[in-house]
Amino acid sequence: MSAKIHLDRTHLHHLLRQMIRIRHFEMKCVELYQAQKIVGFLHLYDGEEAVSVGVIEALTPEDAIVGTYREHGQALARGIAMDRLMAEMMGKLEGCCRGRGGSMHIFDRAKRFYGGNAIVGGGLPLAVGVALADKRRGLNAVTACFFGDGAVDEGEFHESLNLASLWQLPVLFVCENNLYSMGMALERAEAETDVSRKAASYRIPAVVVDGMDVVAVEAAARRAVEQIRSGGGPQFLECRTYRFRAHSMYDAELYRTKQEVEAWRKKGPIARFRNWLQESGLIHQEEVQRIETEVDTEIAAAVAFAEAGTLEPVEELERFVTMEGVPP
Amino acid sequence: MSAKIHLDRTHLHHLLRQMIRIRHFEMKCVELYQAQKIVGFLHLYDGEEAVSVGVIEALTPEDAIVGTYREHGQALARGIAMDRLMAEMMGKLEGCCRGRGGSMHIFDRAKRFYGGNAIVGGGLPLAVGVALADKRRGLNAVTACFFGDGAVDEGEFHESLNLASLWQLPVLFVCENNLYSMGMALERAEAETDVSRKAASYRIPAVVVDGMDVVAVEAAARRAVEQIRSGGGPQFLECRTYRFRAHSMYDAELYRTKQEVEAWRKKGPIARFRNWLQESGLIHQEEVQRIETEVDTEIAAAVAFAEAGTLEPVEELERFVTMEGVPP
Amino acid sequence: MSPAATGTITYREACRQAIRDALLADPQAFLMGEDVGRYGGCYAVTKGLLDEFGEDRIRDTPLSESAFVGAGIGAALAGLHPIVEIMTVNFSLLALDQIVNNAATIPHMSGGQFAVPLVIRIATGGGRRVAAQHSHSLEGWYAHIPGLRVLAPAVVEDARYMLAAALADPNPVLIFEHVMLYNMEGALDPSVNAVDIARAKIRRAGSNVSLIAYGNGLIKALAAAELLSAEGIAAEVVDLRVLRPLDTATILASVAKTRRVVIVDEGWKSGSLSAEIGVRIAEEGFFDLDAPLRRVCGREVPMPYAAHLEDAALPQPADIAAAARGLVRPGRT
Amino acid sequence: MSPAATGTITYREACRQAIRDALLADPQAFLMGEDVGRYGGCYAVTKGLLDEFGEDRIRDTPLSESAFVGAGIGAALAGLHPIVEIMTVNFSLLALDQIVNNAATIPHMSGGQFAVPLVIRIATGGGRRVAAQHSHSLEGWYAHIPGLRVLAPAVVEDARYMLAAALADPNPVLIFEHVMLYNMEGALDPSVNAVDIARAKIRRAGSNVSLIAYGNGLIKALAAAELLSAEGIAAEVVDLRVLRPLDTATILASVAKTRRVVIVDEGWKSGSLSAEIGVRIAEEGFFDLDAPLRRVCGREVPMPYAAHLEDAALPQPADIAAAARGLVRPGRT
Ligand SMILES: Cc1ncc(C[n+]2csc(CCOP(=O)(O)OP(=O)(O)O)c2C)c(N)n1
Ligand SMILES: Cc1ncc(C[n+]2csc(CCOP(=O)(O)OP(=O)(O)O)c2C)c(N)n1
Ligand SMILES: [Mg+2]
Ligand SMILES: [Mg+2]
Repeated sequence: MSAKIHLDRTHLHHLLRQMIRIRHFEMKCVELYQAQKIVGFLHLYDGEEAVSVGVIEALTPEDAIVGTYREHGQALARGIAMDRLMAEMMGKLEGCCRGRGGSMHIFDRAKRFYGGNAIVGGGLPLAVGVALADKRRGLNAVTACFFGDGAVDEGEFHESLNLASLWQLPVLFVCENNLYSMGMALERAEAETDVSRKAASYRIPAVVVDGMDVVAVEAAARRAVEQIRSGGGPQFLECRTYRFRAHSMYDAELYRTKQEVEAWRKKGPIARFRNWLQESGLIHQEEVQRIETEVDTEIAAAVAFAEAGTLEPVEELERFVTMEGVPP
Repeated sequence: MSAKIHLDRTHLHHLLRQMIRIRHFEMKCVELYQAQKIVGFLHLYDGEEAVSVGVIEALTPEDAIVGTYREHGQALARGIAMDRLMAEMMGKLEGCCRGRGGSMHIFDRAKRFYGGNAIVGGGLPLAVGVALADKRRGLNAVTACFFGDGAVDEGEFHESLNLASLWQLPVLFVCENNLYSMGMALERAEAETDVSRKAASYRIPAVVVDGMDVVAVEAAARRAVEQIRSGGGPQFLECRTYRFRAHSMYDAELYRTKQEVEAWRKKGPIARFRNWLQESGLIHQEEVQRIETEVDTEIAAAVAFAEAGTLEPVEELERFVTMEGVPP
Repeated sequence: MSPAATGTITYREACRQAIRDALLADPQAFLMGEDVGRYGGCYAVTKGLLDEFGEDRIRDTPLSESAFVGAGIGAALAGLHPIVEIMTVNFSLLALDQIVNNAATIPHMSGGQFAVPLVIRIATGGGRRVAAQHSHSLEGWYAHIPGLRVLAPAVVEDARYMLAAALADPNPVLIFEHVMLYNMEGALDPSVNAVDIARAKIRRAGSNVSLIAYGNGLIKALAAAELLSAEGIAAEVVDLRVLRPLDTATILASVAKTRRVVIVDEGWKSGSLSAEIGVRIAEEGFFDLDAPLRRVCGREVPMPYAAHLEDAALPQPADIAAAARGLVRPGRT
Repeated sequence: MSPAATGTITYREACRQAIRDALLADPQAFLMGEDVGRYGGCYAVTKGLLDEFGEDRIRDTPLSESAFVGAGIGAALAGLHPIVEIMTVNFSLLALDQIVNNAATIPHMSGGQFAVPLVIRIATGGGRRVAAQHSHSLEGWYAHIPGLRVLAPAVVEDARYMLAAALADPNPVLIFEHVMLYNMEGALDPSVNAVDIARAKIRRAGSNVSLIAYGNGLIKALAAAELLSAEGIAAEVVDLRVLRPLDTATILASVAKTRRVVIVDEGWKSGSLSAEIGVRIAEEGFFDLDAPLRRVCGREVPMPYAAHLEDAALPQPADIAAAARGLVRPGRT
């Protein structure tokens, strides 16, 4: 696969559609949360869509993904069926994890999607292990490991980057740097705020990319993936982005100003990309509307599927606490 | 205090004496280990004496120290009484920790010596906390935190350096880089083998010094301590050294060659310093002998003290599991 | 949540006042943890404290549980009185090395040279639909560690006053605040301004069966006692309050009186604190029992997200009442 | 140590052969941990394996417990069969987040999509004079976690054959090897080439009292049984072998037979595995007991260095015998 992006209309429309799918899906989730059909923690990806869409475009189905607890975007970009995702969010048996995982713990074996991890930094060692397995088994697969700027504070970040580099494992470390970990601004959490520089401590090549520009993210991810596939060991991609909404549904956002949020919203990845496409004549207004309509139809179907879903029988509560075999 | 070293004879003789005290003390420990009077793990500092002697010379009694499990050198350089140290090694009540700590867990409150920590990397967060307390209480004290190259692998290293730098705490991080963590050579453990470079990830100024040269270590430590005292936040000092003996008394040393050890031995800190002193006319052979005799007398007294020591009554086993008050 | 009714206070507010008081009373005390400052605390417990006390005493930390808990230990060794907050008990695993290998060992290992006057507050427990990495009850684990004192405030009075006693203790004290209790309201007796942190407490007297519980389990046990009372069964409800060291005397006295016991623990049954309580009764109160003891505990599963499954995974008042009923009226279970 | 006498094998060698066999039999298996390769294993268990299998299958790791245990979990998720070694149980605390929050939850939380066919070997226990950060017995903690299987080989046969069964299990299995046993010699029955990892085992039959133990505690219980036998007391010794899930049936059957029980656990008494065993007997074997159960456990102290204190902190055969004697002949204690 080439690191060059196909800037043809189909591909560009696909990128836009993917971002809109994520955005609209989550707007629906907010409604369902307010209706108490989705409960617990709900972390929105609003503003960060370009990151997972761009990165995951660079992957093949054989590649693996380790996500965060803010992973709706990662999951949808990966092609996890929206209806099963929605059913999961609503705690239904038809959900991808039988309703046991919810928003923070999406898993999909067929898509090589290894969660949905809600311990900040906890996914990084897993990604190292998945990549180790793939390498040992002779697959030329890449593991994309997503994490936030907050995960950089954790010791597991340090240990995992070292291990991946030492063993030259095919991991693409993707930092979704949205400048905050909950209410903690990056400059209050890190002595060195240039996250990408930390990769140097582990001799991992690092690139910083505008995480609000889906094309730039995809291009950078493709280059990194190509490097990894050619046996160059891990790569580090810092995507500078911003979370437009609260950290979760409980957050009073005392730690940042409305103006700051507004200023970032102006750089929003969807509006910006759509405008650029329109201005460049690469999409027409009606095509945008068609995409939106199709996405909304998909979402409505997903909600209907989830609403019609059933609850896992309580008798099955203990099923899979221990497994009877390794799933094929 | 000035960062300039007083290169007067008294001081130089003192440095030599300190190193000889450590070396001879440990040789006696080996004997006692063979006689099964010292048991458990015994990690010798043989070859690394210049590091703690040089660094600790740069400290005042108000400063604090957090040591490792290879801390006989750190403890003796700090001025912990040799007899109480020896009694501790022999598990006697008269030991600095009532015989409960042994070789790996030397503590001395009066000397601000906060252990003796046998979890690799586990001392670093403590050092950050001690420094935080000192800063908050307005003491202009420095906490010297010793750790090995192996500790650099641990997540706690990363978290602690970040915290110390973020909060601009008065910590002197001292890496005793002896190129191995047990049998693991640095280049097999770290993707980036230049340990001092890692400090850059935390914006901590770092200096590499020849850990076999006591004067160089002292000079570097004095400069770092001066920086810290003037409010410059933490400093990182990497001392390149080598462990002449096995990791502990159980080690078959399968991981390195005799030649490698021999080559390093030639650079040994004591012989080298003594030769230099002699060649420069800064010490006479008889003075060296006097020092050695005095040291051996001190050691003999320490052994006698320890041998004459008693065992903590078993009835006191549970004393201090919880404390009744904070010691004054 | 609604403002507290007159004369009552929420558990959250009680926790907040306790911290505020501590900081006012003791210049060596400070609070440190993730999002305790600007954010206002992930459960809004520490809201407003940053403005009042400043960044030096309300210290937001990076996501570095091991380092900031270890730093709390170091600061305590060097004379401060840190209050460290760990957001959720599952994350405390990242700091466990520091707690077990350092905080709990140094006083003894140093031969009594050093004390660790540290308080760690940890939010614990299930019920909030936040699934398998945010919902467990691991306080029983901590109660296994010599050198620690472990507290579980279940009523607003304890939430309000346990902290001061914990800070006065020269040993590391862990306070487990149950996430389901923060919104709970309760009355504060104006004549009380301190609580002990050594003893369990009878929260409801009864003669037919003892229900032994702590944390949110206590609230459920009290609800069960209410159910039982309607059936003419008088349950005595014992609030453990202190999980280490256990107040065995109060437990045994209640059991000697009622001769039947149900132990409630939201933790996974096998190896939970309920086991230690049960075995102590078996060891020391063996001849006092008229029936085998019963435990009502968390089901042994990672906490599921779906509400009906989470409810099924946790002990509920009806389960507790059923177990008690089975002991008191074995025929009618 | 002396070479094994004819027909016998050391526990260390049994562990080594087990690993070697596993690597020969299963190309997906590999060993990873600190100093397992060049150094030869900190307890010399893995000596020679690097030469035989190469660096890819005998993988020395940096001192990064959380990352390499987590990497083991990831590798298991992706189809390998890792054997991860943690040098000492105290260090396992650094990896506990990965074990509890990931390995134990993912199969259930993912709705059964993923298995974690991982084995973690951990050296545990006291007795080597290595003090408070290297000597504890925390296997009881792990036995609390749903999703894990926890094994404690106490005889060479189990050391030799448990690993293969553990690797065949699709779940994370923890094997606790007691540091005091590595030098122990024992005979291997040539007709045996596999063991089950589900059941406890009677190691010595008796009728007067049951001694229930595991790990090095088993060896001490057997020594106690020997002492008791000289006094005419026939102790039955039950080797738990599997700490999770507990084989309650075997325990209860023994207790029903002897009607008296002493539980031996080197861990700190409060909240140790002995509590769970005791309470199960109290719950399910209540009417089978003629006397209160007794526990002989580790004293609740950080392990001291001094030999006489360490000996006092650990249960000894004489203590076990005394407890048993007190039950069988209460008059004569
Ligand atoms: C180990 C751990 N500590 C704390 C938390 C609580 N927490 C959940 S999300 C979060 C912020 C993480 O920030 P970041 O990694 O930047 O990701 P973002 O939320 O910005 O996407 C925190 C502190 C947690 N889940 N895990
Ligand atoms: C967390 C932890 N992991 C492993 C060990 C076992 N161990 C003891 S010393 C040591 C090597 C440490 O190397 P280094 O930090 O370089 O110090 P050195 O021994 O070379 O002075 C190891 C692996 C330990 N004590 N703690
Ligand atoms: Mg962030
Ligand atoms: Mg080293």
